Amino acid sequence: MTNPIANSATFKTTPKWKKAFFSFEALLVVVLVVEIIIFNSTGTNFTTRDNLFEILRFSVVLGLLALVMTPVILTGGIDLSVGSLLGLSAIVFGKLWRDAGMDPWLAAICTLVFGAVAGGLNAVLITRLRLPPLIVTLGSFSLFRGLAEALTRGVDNVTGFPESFLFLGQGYLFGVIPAQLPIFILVAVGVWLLVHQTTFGRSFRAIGFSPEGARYAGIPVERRVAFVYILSGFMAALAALVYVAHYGQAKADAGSGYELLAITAVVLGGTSIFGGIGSVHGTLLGLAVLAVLRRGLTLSDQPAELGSILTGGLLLAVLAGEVLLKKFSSRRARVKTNAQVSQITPTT
Amino acid sequence: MKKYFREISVAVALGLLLLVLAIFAPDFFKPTQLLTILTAAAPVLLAACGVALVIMCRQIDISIGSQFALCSIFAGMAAGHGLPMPLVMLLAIFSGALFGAINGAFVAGLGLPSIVVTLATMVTWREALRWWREGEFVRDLPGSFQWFGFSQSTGQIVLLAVAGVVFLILVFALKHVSGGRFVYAVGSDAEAARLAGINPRLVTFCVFVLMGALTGLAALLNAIRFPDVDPKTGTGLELQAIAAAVVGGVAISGGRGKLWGVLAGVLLLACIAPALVFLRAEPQWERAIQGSIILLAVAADGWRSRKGKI
Amino acid sequence: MPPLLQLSGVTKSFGAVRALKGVSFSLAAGEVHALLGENGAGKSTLIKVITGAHQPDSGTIAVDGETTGKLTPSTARTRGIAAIYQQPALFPDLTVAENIGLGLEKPSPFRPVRWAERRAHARELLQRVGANIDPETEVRNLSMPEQQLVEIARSLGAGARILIMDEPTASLTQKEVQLLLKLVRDLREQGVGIIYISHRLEEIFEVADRVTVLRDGESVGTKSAKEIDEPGLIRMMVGREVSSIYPPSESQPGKPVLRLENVGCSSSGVRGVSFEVRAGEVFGLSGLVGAGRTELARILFGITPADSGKILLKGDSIEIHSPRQAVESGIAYVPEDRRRHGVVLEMPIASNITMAIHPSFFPGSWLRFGKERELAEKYISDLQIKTPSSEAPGGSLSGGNQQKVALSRWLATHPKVLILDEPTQGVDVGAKSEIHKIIRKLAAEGLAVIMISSDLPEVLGMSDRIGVMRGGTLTRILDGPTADAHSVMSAALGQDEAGGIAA
Amino acid sequence: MTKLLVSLLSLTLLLTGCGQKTADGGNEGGGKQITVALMPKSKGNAYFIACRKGAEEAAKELNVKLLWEGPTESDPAKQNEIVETWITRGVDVIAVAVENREGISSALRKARAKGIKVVTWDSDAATDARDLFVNQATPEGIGTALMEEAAKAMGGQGEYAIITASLTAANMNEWQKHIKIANDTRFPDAKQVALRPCDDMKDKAFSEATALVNAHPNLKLILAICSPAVPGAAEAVKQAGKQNSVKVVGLGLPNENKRYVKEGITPSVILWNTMDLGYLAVQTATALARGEVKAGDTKIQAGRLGEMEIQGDNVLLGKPFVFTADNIDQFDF
Repeated sequence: MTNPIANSATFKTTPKWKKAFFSFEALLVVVLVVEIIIFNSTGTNFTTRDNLFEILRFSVVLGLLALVMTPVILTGGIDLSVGSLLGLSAIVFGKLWRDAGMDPWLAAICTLVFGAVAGGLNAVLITRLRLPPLIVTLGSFSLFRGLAEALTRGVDNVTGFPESFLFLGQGYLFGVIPAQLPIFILVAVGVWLLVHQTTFGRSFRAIGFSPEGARYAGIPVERRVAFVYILSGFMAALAALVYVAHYGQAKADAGSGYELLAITAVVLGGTSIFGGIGSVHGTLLGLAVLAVLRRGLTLSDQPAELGSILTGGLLLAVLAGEVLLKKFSSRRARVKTNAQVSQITPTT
Repeated sequence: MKKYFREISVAVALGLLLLVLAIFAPDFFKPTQLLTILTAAAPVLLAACGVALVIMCRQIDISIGSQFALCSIFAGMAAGHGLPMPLVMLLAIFSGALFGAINGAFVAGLGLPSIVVTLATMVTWREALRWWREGEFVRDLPGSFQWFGFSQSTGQIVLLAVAGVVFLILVFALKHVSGGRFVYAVGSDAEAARLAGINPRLVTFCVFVLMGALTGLAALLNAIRFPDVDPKTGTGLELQAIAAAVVGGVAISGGRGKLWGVLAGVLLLACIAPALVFLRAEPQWERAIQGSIILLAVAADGWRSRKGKI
Repeated sequence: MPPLLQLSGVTKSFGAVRALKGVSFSLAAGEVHALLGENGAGKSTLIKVITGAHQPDSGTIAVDGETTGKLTPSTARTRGIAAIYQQPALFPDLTVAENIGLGLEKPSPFRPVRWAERRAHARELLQRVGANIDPETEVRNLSMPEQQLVEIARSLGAGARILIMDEPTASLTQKEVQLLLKLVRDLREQGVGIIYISHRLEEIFEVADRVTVLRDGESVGTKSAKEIDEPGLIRMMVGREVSSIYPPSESQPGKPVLRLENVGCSSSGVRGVSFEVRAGEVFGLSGLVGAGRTELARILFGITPADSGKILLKGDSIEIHSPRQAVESGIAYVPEDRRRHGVVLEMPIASNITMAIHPSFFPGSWLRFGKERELAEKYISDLQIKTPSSEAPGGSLSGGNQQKVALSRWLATHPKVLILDEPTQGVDVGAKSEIHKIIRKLAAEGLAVIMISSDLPEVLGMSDRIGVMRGGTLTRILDGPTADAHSVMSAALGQDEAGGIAA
Repeated sequence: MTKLLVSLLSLTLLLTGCGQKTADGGNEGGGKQITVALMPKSKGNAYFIACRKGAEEAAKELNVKLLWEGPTESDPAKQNEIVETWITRGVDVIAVAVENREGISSALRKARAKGIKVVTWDSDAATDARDLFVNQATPEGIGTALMEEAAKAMGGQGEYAIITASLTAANMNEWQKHIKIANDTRFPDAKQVALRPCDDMKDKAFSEATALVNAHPNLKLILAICSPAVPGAAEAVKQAGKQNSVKVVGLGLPNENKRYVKEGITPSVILWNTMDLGYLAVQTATALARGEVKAGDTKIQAGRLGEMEIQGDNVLLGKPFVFTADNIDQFDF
């Protein structure tokens, strides 16, 4: 048990730069720099402009999911269904375009609406029936993927999309900037603003820290939580469009396992799985650490398994390091003060 | 009756499925078919019991599929090196317990959220295994490996007996040994448990170790059904086990649930895939059906607890 | 012979709050030692120190003259210390029999569980406390008083030599109280030392041998129950004459702002409440714990919406289905449980203050940090909130300052009606009188204030009128200046004027 | 940082145990060493492990640097990403076993535009996205061969069921199409009664096969078209006691199936000599990078395989190989 009086004193005297220096984000920047230095020496053509853009290009689909996972986890929830919904949305889009004969852009809009509705299913179960998000989205994880397989009988692969649509995922603006990058930047800025600059983001944190406290402050908790899951569904659909445009095909297995990668990026980015604490720029850094690691290893001719092993190890090391640091200093301890003095913080 | 509402409703669902099969596909009840389903479900049952304990303790473990695969490979390699089967079994259980202890140390020792910890260990173990084995089967095992060296029918019965005895011991221990009750106590209210002199962290740690040991045993029981070991085994087991526990009425909020319900949940989910074969249904509906069953089960829970509150 | 229990110079701090400042206390075998003090005086903390739930910062604890080392809940239990808390420490998912069993049996993991024995034992213990509860019931299905009875039964079963009862009778019926007091006397006969905490002074005079009064974390004194009377005790508790410490009412009540007609909500057990509150008035709401005061506030704030009756605001009938609607209608509620509901501890003060005014203060949902800081600093200086910065997290403040933050949040909404639920609970004396001044000032500015308080002197000192609730409904409205402790308590207990009850 | 590298290295050693798994031999030998990047459909698959052995053999003979990387599970998106990474890295030739034509062709075209030679092997991409295709067998060839072997085992008539890896696996869907065509045109008396996925796991294949033999009493054959499914299904038949009425035929590796082939449950296992496939892929890729072969040639000199035929832009390995009880002991992979 740390002494909160001392903490508030630290709070008073710690200058801003010092806080920033010792922040979690700073730790990630260090990890990132270390990665870059290592891969610069071990990898071929690692520090080149093209490589930078390629890393970004391949981070977009996962990045979209990670970005929207941030507010979800901030509210103390989780969405395991995004990867499956990506697959289902890809199929819906492909079917609308090919089988229903829609214009690809109209089909895209319908797919986005579909994604939001599917997210709404999670939202309804979570807010109306007060079910734990972990379980609800575990169920919809199976359901969405199952529906995608059922719709295509698993076999059907929609391809042959028009060039204008494929440009979204394969083209380069001015010959160098990947076409999906502006979308990603737009969404990143949008989510960043949402989380850090609006009352919505404020509400998400308040709900994450204390749903009851938020309710007693007149925050419409159910509506905010529902919004997050609907947004998550919408974003999964957007990610599906980019995915389809990038790979030129819509198939039921699109996006398998992406939910875990997205959660990893978010948690690695310093967002507390219990909710309340976290930032979008942290998520972007976490994403960058993952993406650089993956690509750096391939450029160093190392197998992908090593990347996954290191990712898992890094995740544990970063979290454990944080806890251990907390025991010695008092980062975040000042935040959780006497309220829970006698309580063991419940997990899960 | 009301107390066992959930367990009974799952059992009724299972009964209905079996009834439909009895009418439309009586072949389902051939001994070879039933024995295969049961022997395939027995390891899942053990893993699901472990997961149920973890969930009752208000934690979660999604790394069991990876643990399962590693334990299978260890067991296979040990047998391949000529270790006697009892030692192989001990090794599988011990290595599982070790994996569980690693999870437990992070969760109970450092207080990290179990979902993140086990997510990390899931990925790490699975990928390490893939890197190591590159998908290669463990082959050329001695004859004493498959079915412990018994004939097939004896082996199946031995397997079921081992799983059944362990299951019954767990059921008994959870109900009639104080340590079992501690699991419920910690999951129900960790602070009240502390006041009652129980060490919640220690209980949580032990539950993870037990979970690992059960996974190790499950892996062995699964492996001995075959003459060689596939390193891909256990993929997706975590979801199967969690789904079975949840469908069987183990509350994700901790403190509640019965292993009999888990048994019903495991059997229900285990029967779906073969039932689809027997009912000549299209295979692509399988996942959608499983997802719907899980959602239905939790929605029913939500509905009931909501009605109960008012 | 050494005393059964001896505490010397025990101190304990939580954050900026020093809950215990060197308390010494002794308990003899076969003695009922009453522990008194206002809310927040440090009684609960002291108990938790004795039961090992909290570790003291300094000081010693001795049992039978032998100094204990670090007490943990289990070592405390082996030394025969048992406690019944205000909030029962029970397992909601387990049965009554099991709750009792887990509390009594040794916490060793490899011991057979004898269910029949557990049940029989539980049944017997429940009978001893006169509770008609099936040991097979899950605790989550029990009412609060039933849960307390289970806890009492459990402590009895533990064969405790030192039994601590923290407001055990707060929500019991008169009959249950009598049964309990009889139990207390029986236990005393058997040589058990009992630390008895209650706000009901008549109980204390009925059972206690000695009385120790705590105030602001310090022991004011220990007296034999025979040598002190009620007014004397109250003086010890509040430390001054009751009437002198409250700022006088300055406002003239104006027009009615809020009017309730037969308001009820079946799920929270409130029924048929009618009263009105006028602008500039402090309407005190008194009653025992569980009388439905907080529940009423939760109805007015839309957390458990009313399902019968009418609520009128300035003459217009309004519907309140959510806190949001309440805020929009101009009703503000400073909740009782400050740490869970009043302030989000992890968030900065500024964010806490603007939390209820998101739509109006941040048009278009855009946060404006400068404007927010200005507002926060205004309230920090207006309400004299002691904090290094408006960015300090709410949890870093002391209880009184947290309460001021909670109050600021609601003042920022410019409400017409302000409901304060136990506004000074767990607040130190200085901050308490500051809060009282703020309440007065708000009323003088024309706000209609509903103040729920279990602190009788506070209700008497602050209220223009006092509504008394009992059993989920408003039973009587008294005129503030003429009401006294006696009349309020009688109404709260549902006794007639001759009832001889005082606070 | 050195610490990190060291710990990384030790972790590597720890995890690989004694087995040394690095992809190449010496670094930058004399002069310019050619870098060949070879990608399987998925790394965990025994089929491709055998390919890798052949590829490493060829790389050693030719003194080229061999990169071996692929998705851990069949995933066209991951394949695409790896190709793009290799483009950035800069390799001389990329050889891909294509999981999905549409998913990868754009990346391969990009590679060619950057001057990297592209070979496809095992299965093909769009024809303009690669220079040569090392064709061990066309989907049609596989489908037909499978159906022929199946028909042979069934005596040309009766019910059979297919076990596939997953309903979404593109190549298997392609084979199924050709199985169906061969079935309809050449063996009209054979009837496919079920299709089940096994998630590329032997355990699941076993359970599925058990259900199949019990649910379809007239079933005469299980056609297992992913490698773990062949031994899984054979074991199921054996445990169900149906050795005499149900046979298993499929695409698999000799080692995994030896015991069942000998026991007569599996009359034949079909496969190319996968080691030769990997070997030929690297030979072709190297020849292409060294300019020893170009489109329009009709022959290629392929090391120990001797002279191989090129048809159009397809390098032909030959017909699928059929392992039977007579020859299976001669192979070890």
